[in-house]
Amino acid sequence: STKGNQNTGQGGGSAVKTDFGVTNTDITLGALTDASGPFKNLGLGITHGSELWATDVNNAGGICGRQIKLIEKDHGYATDKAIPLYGQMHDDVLGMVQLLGSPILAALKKQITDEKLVSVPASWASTNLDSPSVLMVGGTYDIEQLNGFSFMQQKGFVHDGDKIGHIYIDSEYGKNGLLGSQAYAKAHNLALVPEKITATDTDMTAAITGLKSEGVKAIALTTTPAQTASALTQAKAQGFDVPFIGNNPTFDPVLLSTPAKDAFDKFYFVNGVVPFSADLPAAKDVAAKYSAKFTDTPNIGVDFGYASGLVWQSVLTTACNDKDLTRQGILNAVAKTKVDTRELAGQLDFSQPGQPSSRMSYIAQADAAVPGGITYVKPLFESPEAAAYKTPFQK
Amino acid sequence: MGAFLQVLINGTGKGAVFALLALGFVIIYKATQVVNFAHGSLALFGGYVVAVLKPSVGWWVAALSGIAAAALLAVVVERLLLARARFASDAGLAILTIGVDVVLLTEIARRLGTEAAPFLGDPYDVRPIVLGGVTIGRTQAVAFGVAVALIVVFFVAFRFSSWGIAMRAQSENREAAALMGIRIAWVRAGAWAVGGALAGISVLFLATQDFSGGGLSPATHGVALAAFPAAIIGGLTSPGGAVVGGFVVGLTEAFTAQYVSLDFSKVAVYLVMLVVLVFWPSGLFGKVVQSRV
Amino acid sequence: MSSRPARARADRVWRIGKVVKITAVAALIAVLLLLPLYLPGDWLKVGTWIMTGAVGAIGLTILTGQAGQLSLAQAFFLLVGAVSYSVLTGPTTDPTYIGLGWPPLAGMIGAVLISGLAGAAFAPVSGRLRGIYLGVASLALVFLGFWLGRALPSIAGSTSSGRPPTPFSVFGLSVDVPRQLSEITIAGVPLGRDERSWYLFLFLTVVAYLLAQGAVRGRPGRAWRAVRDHETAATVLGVSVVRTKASVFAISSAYAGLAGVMTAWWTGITKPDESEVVGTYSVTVSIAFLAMIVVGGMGSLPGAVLGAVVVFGLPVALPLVTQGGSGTIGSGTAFTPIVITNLTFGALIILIILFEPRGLAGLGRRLGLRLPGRAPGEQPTGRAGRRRVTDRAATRQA
Amino acid sequence: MTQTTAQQTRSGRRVRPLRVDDLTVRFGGLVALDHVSFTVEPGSIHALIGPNGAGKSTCFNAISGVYRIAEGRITLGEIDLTKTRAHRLAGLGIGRAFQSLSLSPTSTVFDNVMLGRHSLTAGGFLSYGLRAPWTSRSARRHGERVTEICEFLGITRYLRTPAGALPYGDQKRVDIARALAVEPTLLMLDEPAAGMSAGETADMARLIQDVRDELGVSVLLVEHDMGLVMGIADRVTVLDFGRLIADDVPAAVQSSPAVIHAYLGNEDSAGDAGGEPGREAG
Amino acid sequence: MLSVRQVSVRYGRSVQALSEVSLDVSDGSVVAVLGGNGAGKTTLLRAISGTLPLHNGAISHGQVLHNGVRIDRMDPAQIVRRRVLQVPEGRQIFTGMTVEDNLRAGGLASPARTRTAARDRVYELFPVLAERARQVGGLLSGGEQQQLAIGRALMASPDTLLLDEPSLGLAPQLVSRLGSIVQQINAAGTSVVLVEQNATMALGVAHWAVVLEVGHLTLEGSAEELVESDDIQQLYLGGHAESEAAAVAAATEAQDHRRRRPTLRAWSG
Ligand SMILES: Nc1ncnc2c1ncn2[C@@H]1O[C@H](COP(=O)(O)OP(=O)(O)OP(=O)(O)O)[C@@H](O)[C@H]1O
Ligand SMILES: Nc1ncnc2c1ncn2[C@@H]1O[C@H](COP(=O)(O)OP(=O)(O)OP(=O)(O)O)[C@@H](O)[C@H]1O
Ligand SMILES: [Mg+2]
Ligand SMILES: [Mg+2]
Repeated sequence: STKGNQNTGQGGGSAVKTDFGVTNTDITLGALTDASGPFKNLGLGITHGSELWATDVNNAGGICGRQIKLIEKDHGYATDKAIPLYGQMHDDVLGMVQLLGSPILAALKKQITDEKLVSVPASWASTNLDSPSVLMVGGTYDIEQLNGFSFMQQKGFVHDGDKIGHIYIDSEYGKNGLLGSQAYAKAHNLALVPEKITATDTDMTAAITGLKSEGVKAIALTTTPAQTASALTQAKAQGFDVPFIGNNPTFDPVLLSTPAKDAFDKFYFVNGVVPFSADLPAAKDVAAKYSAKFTDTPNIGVDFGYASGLVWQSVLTTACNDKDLTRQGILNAVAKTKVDTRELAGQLDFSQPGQPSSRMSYIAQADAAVPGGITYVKPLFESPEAAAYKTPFQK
Repeated sequence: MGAFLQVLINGTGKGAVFALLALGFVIIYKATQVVNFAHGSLALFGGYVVAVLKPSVGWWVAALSGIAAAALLAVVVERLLLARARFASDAGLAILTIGVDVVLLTEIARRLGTEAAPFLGDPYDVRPIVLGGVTIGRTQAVAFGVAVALIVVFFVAFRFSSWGIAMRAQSENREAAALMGIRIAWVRAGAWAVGGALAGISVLFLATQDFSGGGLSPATHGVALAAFPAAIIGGLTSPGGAVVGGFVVGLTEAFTAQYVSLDFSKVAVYLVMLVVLVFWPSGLFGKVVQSRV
Repeated sequence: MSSRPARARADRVWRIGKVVKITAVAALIAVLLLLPLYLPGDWLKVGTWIMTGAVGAIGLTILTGQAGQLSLAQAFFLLVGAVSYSVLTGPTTDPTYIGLGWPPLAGMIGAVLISGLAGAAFAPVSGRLRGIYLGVASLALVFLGFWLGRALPSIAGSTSSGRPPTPFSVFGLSVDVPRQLSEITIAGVPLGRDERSWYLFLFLTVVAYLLAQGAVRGRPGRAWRAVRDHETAATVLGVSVVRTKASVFAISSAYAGLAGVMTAWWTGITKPDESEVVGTYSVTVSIAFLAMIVVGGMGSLPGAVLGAVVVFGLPVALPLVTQGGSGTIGSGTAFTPIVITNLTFGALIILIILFEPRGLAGLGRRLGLRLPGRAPGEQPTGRAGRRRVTDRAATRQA
Repeated sequence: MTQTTAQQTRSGRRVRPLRVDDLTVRFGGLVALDHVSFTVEPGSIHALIGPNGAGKSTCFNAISGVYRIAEGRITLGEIDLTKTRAHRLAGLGIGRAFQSLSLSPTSTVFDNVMLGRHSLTAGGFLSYGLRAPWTSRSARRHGERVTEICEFLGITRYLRTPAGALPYGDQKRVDIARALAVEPTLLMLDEPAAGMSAGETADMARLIQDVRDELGVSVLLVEHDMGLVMGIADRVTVLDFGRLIADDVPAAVQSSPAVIHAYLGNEDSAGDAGGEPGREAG
Repeated sequence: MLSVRQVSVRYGRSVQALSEVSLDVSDGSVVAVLGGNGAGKTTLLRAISGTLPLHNGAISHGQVLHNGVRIDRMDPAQIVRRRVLQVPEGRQIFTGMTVEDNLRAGGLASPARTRTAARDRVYELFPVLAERARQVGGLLSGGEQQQLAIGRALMASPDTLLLDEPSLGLAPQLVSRLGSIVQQINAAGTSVVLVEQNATMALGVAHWAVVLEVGHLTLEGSAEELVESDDIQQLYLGGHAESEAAAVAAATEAQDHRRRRPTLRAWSG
C-alpha cells in the first residue's frame, strides 16, 4: 500500500516548529472559493485581493523567512465539489485565507475545528464564532445592522415605537443580519416586519408591496446587490419613499450602471470592511494595484481579501516570534492577535473568543457622481447598541 | 384594496411572461414529445445575443436578432442533436436537453464574466405608469400586450392552418405522418424554432429591473423554471392551457406572497398545481390519454 | 424450431456467461474492498459520493425504468432521510435542535422507513398520475421540502449553520475517527474517517443493490414492468395497478431516504438549502438522479451505478484532477476547472444519449459483455426503437 | 342455456358457468352493449361473433372488469364479477388474451408468461429482495409450469428472447400462454387467429381444442375467421350493434338469416367483390 | 406506372429482407402480393413509400420508378406528393386524434379544395366513420380503426394505393366489402398494390399476383393462373376443403413441419 506512511512533515533544521503546509522556504495557505458559480464575483475579488497581499508580502521578503504560497481551488459554490477539494488540500496547507460559501463552511466547520485549520470565512455571520478555527475578519452582520439602525435613528428617520421592515435572505447571512435588527428593535421598542426571501429570488416587488401595505418607516436589507436594486426601484415605482439601510454585501458599484441607478438616493449601507471604490488612502492603494494586474470588475471582496491577508500576516508574525508555525501554534497566535488593517477594516481584536473582531462600521451612500461611486457619510464608529450587544457565542 | 389591485397587476404582469415561456415549452412538447429542460438556456442565449449587440446596433435590432438567435439555436439543437438521437426514448431526449442546458448555461455564465448584469428592457424598463394608487411596471404592460397578441396569433394558426394537425399527427406516429406527406423534419424544426423564439421574446422581459430586479444573469435561467408548473397546470398538450397556466402561476405567486408569506409563494404555485392534477390528471386543458384493449 | 443441440449450445453459452460474470463480480468486489488501502482521502470521498448517488439512482431506476413512473422528487426524499436521521439520532439535550437520541443504526433504519412512508403518503398522487405529469407533480415535493426545511429549523437544522448529524457507529465502532487516531489498520494503513466511510457506504450500496436485484428479478419486478407496459393487461393478470404504483413509489422513496442519510454523513451537516434550484436537496439534484438512470440505461441496476459514476462522480472528480497543483484562479471569464467540468459533463450527457441511447449499460453489452442476468425488462439491444417509430410488433398493437 | 352444472378441472379448481345477464355498457351516448345475456357452459368452447364494432371486445372488457357496466350482472358460478375488483378476477380463474398485443416488449417471453402466475404467488419487495428461501422454491415450481405451458404453445425456443422481437404470430402465442399461466377455468381469447395464414389458423384451432380437452376449461372466443369458429365452437353468440341477434349451435347460427344479413354476408354481396367469398365461408 | 427493379433491402447491417425483387404495377391495375409471415411483403411496400429509413432499413440495390422518375431516393413526403400512398400494416391511426382529425391529416398533402369532396367520399364508403367523426381514434373498435386507416389514405386521392393487410381484423362481410371497395377505387383510376394474408379476397380482386418467400419473388402470374396453382391452393387458400374438419386436417398437413404439441396436463397446484 502507498498509504502506510503518514505525513509528519517536520520543517527541517530551523528552530521553528512546523507541521502542515510549512517548509523552510514556504508557507502555504489555501483558498477554497467560487470562481464560476453564483458568487464568483465575490470569490474572485477576495482571491485576487489575497494574491495582491501575498505579492506585497513576498516582495517585502516574506514572513518568518518564508515566502507565502497560495493554493486556490474553485468549488463553484457546490458543497459536493468543495468537500473532496478540501480533502485534497487539507494536508498541504497551514490554514486558509479564504473559505467561501456558508453551506460549505457549515459542512467543513467540524473538520477545520478538529484539524485546527484556521480559516477566514468569506462571510460575516456571528453564528460562526463558535469555532476557534474560524478567523472572522471584521464586524459581523448583526453588528452592522445595529450600527445602521443607530445611524438611522440619529438622523431622525426612525423613532422609538415605529414600525420597521427587514427584507432578508433566509441564510446564514440574512439571518445574522436579522439578529441585529431584532436586537435593535427590542432595545428601541420598534415593531419589526420581517420579509423572508431566498438567495435566488430577484424580484422584490411582492416584498415591497407587502411592506408598503404594512406602512413601515424604514427598511433594512440583508440581500444581494440585485435584490437591493429591485427593492429600491420597486419602492420608487410604487411611490414608497422610505430610507433603506443595507448590510455591506447589499451594494455593488456596478449597480450604478444599471437602470436602478436613480433609485439609490435613500439608500445607506453599513460596512465593516471598506468597499473597493472607497475614497480612502488604503483602499486606493489596493485599488491601484488591482487595476494594474486584473481585468475583472472589482468589488468589496478585493479589500476584504487584502485585509484577510493582513490578519494572517499578523498571526503568522506572532506565531513566528513564538517559534511555532504548527496549526496549534497558529491557534495560539490568533488568540493574541490585534491587527490594524488601516482603513480596510479598522482595528481588529481576535483575543475575545466568540466575539467579533470589531464592532465598528462605516456608513456610506451610493453616489454615481463621485469617484468610486461612494460617499462616506459617517466614518468608522461603534454605536452603543452594538457595544452592548451580546453575540450568540459570547461568553 | 389598493394593495389588492397592485398585487393583481403584479401577478398578471408576471403571468404574461410565464405564459410566453410556457407556450414555447408546450409547443415544443406537443410537436416532439420532448420535455425541454434547456428552455431557460434558450432564453438566456437569446438574451446574451441582445446584450452583446445592443451597444452597437441599438435595442430594436438587437432584440430582433436575439429572438432570431434563440430560434435558430433551438432549430440547431433539434436538427443536430435530437433528430439524430433516433433511438433514444422520450426520457433520453429530455436528458439530452439537460446536457445542452448545462453546456449553454456554463458557457454563457462564463462569458458574462463579472461585469454588471446587462439589462434588456430599454424601451420600457423602470418607467412605471402610475394610475391612481397602483403602479404598473411598463415591462409588465408590454409583456402582457405581447403575450395577448401572440396568443391570438397562435390560436388562429392552430385553428385555421394545418400546422396544428401536422404537429399532432407526427408527434403521435412518425411513420404514419410521413405516409400522409407530412414533412416531419420541417414540422419538428418549426416547432422548436417557435419555442426558441418565444423563449427569446420572454427574456426581453425577464432580464429587466421591473420583472426580476436583475439583468441577464444565470439567475434568469432559474426564473424560467416557472414554465414547468405553468405548462403542467394548463395541460402539456394545450397551447391555450399554457397561457392560462402562466397566469395562474403569476397570480398565485403574487397573492400568496402578499397574503400568506413571500416565502411560501413558490410552494403555493406547486401546491395549486398538485390540486389541479388531482382533479385533472392531465392538467386543465390537457388531453386525457385514453387507451383500450 | 430450434433443434435440441442448438438449445444445448445456447444453454452452455449461458452457463459460461454466468461463470464469467461471477468471476467479474468477485474481482470487482475485491478491488472495491482493497481500494481504500491505496486511494487518498479525497478520492475516497469521490467514491462514497458516487455510492450515495448510486443508492438513490437504484431506487429511481426501479420506479422510472421498471415501473414507468417518472419522479423528480428524489431530492425531497433525500432531505426527508437526512433530516429524519438527524432527528432520530440527535442528542436529546440540545436546546436548539430536536433529537431523540437513538443509536445510529436504528436511526438509519428509521429514516429509511420514514422516507418510505412519506413516499407512500404521496399515493393519492403517485397512484393516479403518469409520465411527465407525475414528474412535475413530484417536483412540488422538492419545493415543499425547501420551504419546510426552512420553516422548521429545530428539526431540519437552521439555514445559518445546520445541525451536525450523528456519525455512524455500531457496537462501539465509530466511523468518525481521524486517521491519526485510528487503532484499526489493514496492511499498515490506518482506517480513518474516509476509509471507514468507504466500507460503510460500500456495504449499504451492495445491500441496496442486492435487495433491488432480487425484487426486480422476482414477482414484484414483473408486476412493475407489467404496469409500465400495459396497465390494463396488468390488471387483467391480477396486478393491482394503483397499489403497485403507490408501493413502488414508496420503495423508491425509501432508497432516496437511505441516500439522504448517506448524504448527511458525507457532507457532515444537515442544513436546508439556500435556493430551490441549486443545493443538496434541490431541483438540480432531482434532475441529476433522472440523468443518472437515463445515462446508465433505464431500468438497469448496473446502469444506475454507472450513471452515478458519471453524474455524481465526474463533477466532483474532475476538479480534483484539474486542480491538483497549486494553481491560481483565473479571471471571471476564464475556463476555470469548474467551467471545464460542467462543459465536459454536459457534453458527455449529450454524447451518451446520441451514441448510446440505451445508456451505459447498453454500451457494456455492446462491447461484448453480453452477460446473462441483466435486469429483466431493460431495453434489449435489438432493434427496439423510439415508441413512435413502431417496429413490427408495435404496429400490430395500434 | 339449460344445464349449468359445474365441473372440475383436474387441478381441482371448479369450472363454473359464466353467466352474462342483461349486460349493458354505455360510452357517453353510445350503447356498446344493449341488454345482452348468454351463458358459457363449463368446458365448452363458446364463440362470440359479430360485425366490427358490435361490442365483442367491450363484452370481454366488461367481463374482465376493465369497463364499468351500466346494467346487468356477470357471474362466475356464485361469484358476482361485477362486484369484484378487476385485479382479483385472475385469482378467480379468468385468463384473457387480448385483441391487440399487450405484452411487455422488452421483457423476456418467460417473464411475460410468468406474470400470469401473479395471482397464484405471493411475496413483495422485501421477501424477494431478501431472497427468502420460499421465494426461490416458488419461482422454481412456477417456472417449471411456465416452461410446460410454453412447450405446449411451441414457444420454448424464445423463453429468453424479449417478446417484442418475436414475429407477430408467436407474440399471439405468448399472449395465450400468459392467459393460460393464470390456470384459468375460463379462457378468453380475442381474435387469436387475426393476421394468421390459413395454415396457422388451423393450428390455432387445434390448439384451442387441445386446451379445452386437456384442461377441461371453458373457452370464450371472439374471432372473425368463420372456418375456425364454426369448426370448433360448441355454441355461438352473435352480436350486432350491441344487441344479441343469435345464440345457438354453429350450424343454426350459420343458417340464420339475421346473422347472414348482419355479419356473414351472402353470395350476392360477396359477388359484388367480384371474387369468391372469404375463406371463412369454408 | 410503378416499377420496382431488382430491389434488395437490408435492415441494419445484417438482415437482408428483400433480394432483387422486381415488380411492375401498370396504371389502373390491382396487384396482389402474397406470402407468409416475414416474407418481406411489408418491406416491399416500405421500399416504395420511402419509409424504410424509419425502420433502420435501406435499399441496398435496385431502383423504384414512378412514371419513369426514380423515387427510391425521395423522402416519404415527396413520394406522397406524387400521390403514391401507403396504408401501413397494423392501421397506425393517430390514436389520440378524432376520426375527423385523422382524416384531415390524411388530406394534408392534397390541395385544399379537393379535401371536402374526398372526405365525403370516405364517409360514403365507410359510414361508420361519419357516425364516429368526433370520437378519438384510439377508442374505435379494431375493425373501425382499419376502416379509418384506409379512409385516411383515400383523402389524398391517390394515384397508386399500397394496402398492407387491410383485411386484418375485419368481419367477413366487411372483408368482401373491402374487396368491392378496392375494385371501386381501382375503377376510378387508382392502381392498387394489395398485400394480403386473405388470399381468397386478394386474388378475387387482383389482375396480377406475386408470391414472396423469404425475400425472394418465387411466383407470379395473373390472378386466375395463381388461383389454379396447387402451391397457392395449399398454402394460402387452405385447399379445396369440403368440410371444416377436412380444412383443418389439410392445413395441419401443410404445416407438417410443426412438431406434435405435447399434452398440457392440469396443474397440480
Ligand atoms: N372506451 C371506449 N370509449 C368509447 N367508445 C368505445 C370504447 N370502447 C369501445 N367503444 C365503441 O364501442 C363499440 C364496440 O366496440 P368493440 O371494441 O367492443 O367492438 P368489437 O365488436 O370488438 O369490434 P372488432 O371486431 O372491430 O374488434 C365501437 O363502436 C367502439 O367505437
Ligand atoms: N425494422 C426491422 N429491423 C430488422 N428486421 C426487420 C425489420 N422489419 C422487418 N424485419 C425483418 O424483415 C423480414 C421481412 O419482414 P416484413 O415485415 O417485410 O414481412 P411481412 O411479409 O410483411 O410479414 P407479415 O406477414 O408478418 O407482416 C422479416 O424477417 C423481419 O423479421
Ligand atoms: Mg374487438
Ligand atoms: Mg407485413
